[in-house]
Amino acid sequence: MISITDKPIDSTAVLASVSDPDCGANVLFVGTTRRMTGQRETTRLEYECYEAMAVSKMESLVALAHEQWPIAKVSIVHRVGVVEIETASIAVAVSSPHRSASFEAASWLLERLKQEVPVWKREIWADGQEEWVHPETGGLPELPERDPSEASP
Amino acid sequence: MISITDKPIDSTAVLASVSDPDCGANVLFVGTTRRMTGQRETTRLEYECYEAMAVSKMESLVALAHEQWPIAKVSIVHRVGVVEIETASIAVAVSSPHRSASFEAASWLLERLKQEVPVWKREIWADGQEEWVHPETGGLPELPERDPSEASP
Amino acid sequence: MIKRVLLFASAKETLGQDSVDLELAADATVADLRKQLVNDYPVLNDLVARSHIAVDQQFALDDMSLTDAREVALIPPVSGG
Amino acid sequence: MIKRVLLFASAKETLGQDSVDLELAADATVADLRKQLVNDYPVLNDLVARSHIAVDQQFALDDMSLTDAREVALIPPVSGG
Repeated sequence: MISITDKPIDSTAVLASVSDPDCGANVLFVGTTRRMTGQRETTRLEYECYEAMAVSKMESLVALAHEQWPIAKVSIVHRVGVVEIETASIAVAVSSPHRSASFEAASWLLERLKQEVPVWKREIWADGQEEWVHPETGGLPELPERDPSEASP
Repeated sequence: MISITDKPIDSTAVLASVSDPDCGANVLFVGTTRRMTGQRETTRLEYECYEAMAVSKMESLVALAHEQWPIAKVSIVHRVGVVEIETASIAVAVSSPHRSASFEAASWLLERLKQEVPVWKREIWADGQEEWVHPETGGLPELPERDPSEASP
Repeated sequence: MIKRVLLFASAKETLGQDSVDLELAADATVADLRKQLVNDYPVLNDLVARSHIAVDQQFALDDMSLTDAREVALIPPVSGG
Repeated sequence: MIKRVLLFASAKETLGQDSVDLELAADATVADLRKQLVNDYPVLNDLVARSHIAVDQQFALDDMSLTDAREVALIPPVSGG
């Protein structure tokens, strides 16, 4: 299950979607809107994405994860639109026969997803400011295609 | 939430129990009964525990995790009794402001839990054999108390 | 040729539109598109320098030709998750 | 003194009971308890060698005195999770 949704994420369904009789390990990551960043308070986030490319990129990352770890099933659901505090913006689930593969693959997927899947968040601060978040990268980041670890899936 | 139960584990409730407005990262691990171990098929598992000590040990591990990572809430639920294939025997949930702490703490908790929390499984194989699982340790394992990383919580 | 460039996030907000059409030479590359985009919309100068260009939903190198490109997008630094 | 030792998993199954009472000297240690347990129940010999002894729900070193121990348990290698 790889999808973008503007509805609340059903993380129970995301976890259930990777269930497999030959897997003993199921890891679910749920990313939620955090209230405080240092001393600054967030009111809500608003996400937007380039849906076709986001889905395609997530599929590529899942294929790369399968090449690197003996995992069985992977699901990724990203929400768009308004995401209130303590509410899920993303759920990633991975199942595998043994637990280290699930933990490592889930952690890696989040890392890569945050670097190269075209999704953006707009931060609405409690102090009234609003801004699109475009992390500083020290100039143009290296293209993922130049990364030798990204073989064609 | 730290508990031993003989009822099905409600992993949704375990995840919800660590929810926190100041945490953006929620990691849930669910361990389920795996059908195949190599070419051998498992019919079901049966778990037993030394409940008072198991709970006490889990509380100690959670305290140690809090010392090592900036995590907010931790829940651990272990089931005892018969656990069928694809059914949860354990759920561990960790929340933290940022995701690396949750992933690392959850993975570490599972590792330590499997080494020193007094819970045992009996494997009922499809070929009719049944056995308590007491992993070979090459003699008496080092006592956890001798491990300098285990300070008093 | 005319190439439509899809805009997202702050680029979309800044221009108040979700795409722009650029007039490019028939053999234009990604680098030419970047130059034309900044030329036509100077307000995007800093953001374009920090952004990727995606061609048909893949990140594209600057020397890639756009002749056969069906869908082009400006991808500012992402912040999903 | 009489000390009750709680049994679990294969130890409980092998003896068909969930505890055994051992007669020990008043100053007996965990090591003495191990010896007495194997002496009284030779079938547990191999398992005891691979097991921990828990005293009041904490793993105990062999030289620990059992005089004040309230609850003693044989902890075979665990397999939870």
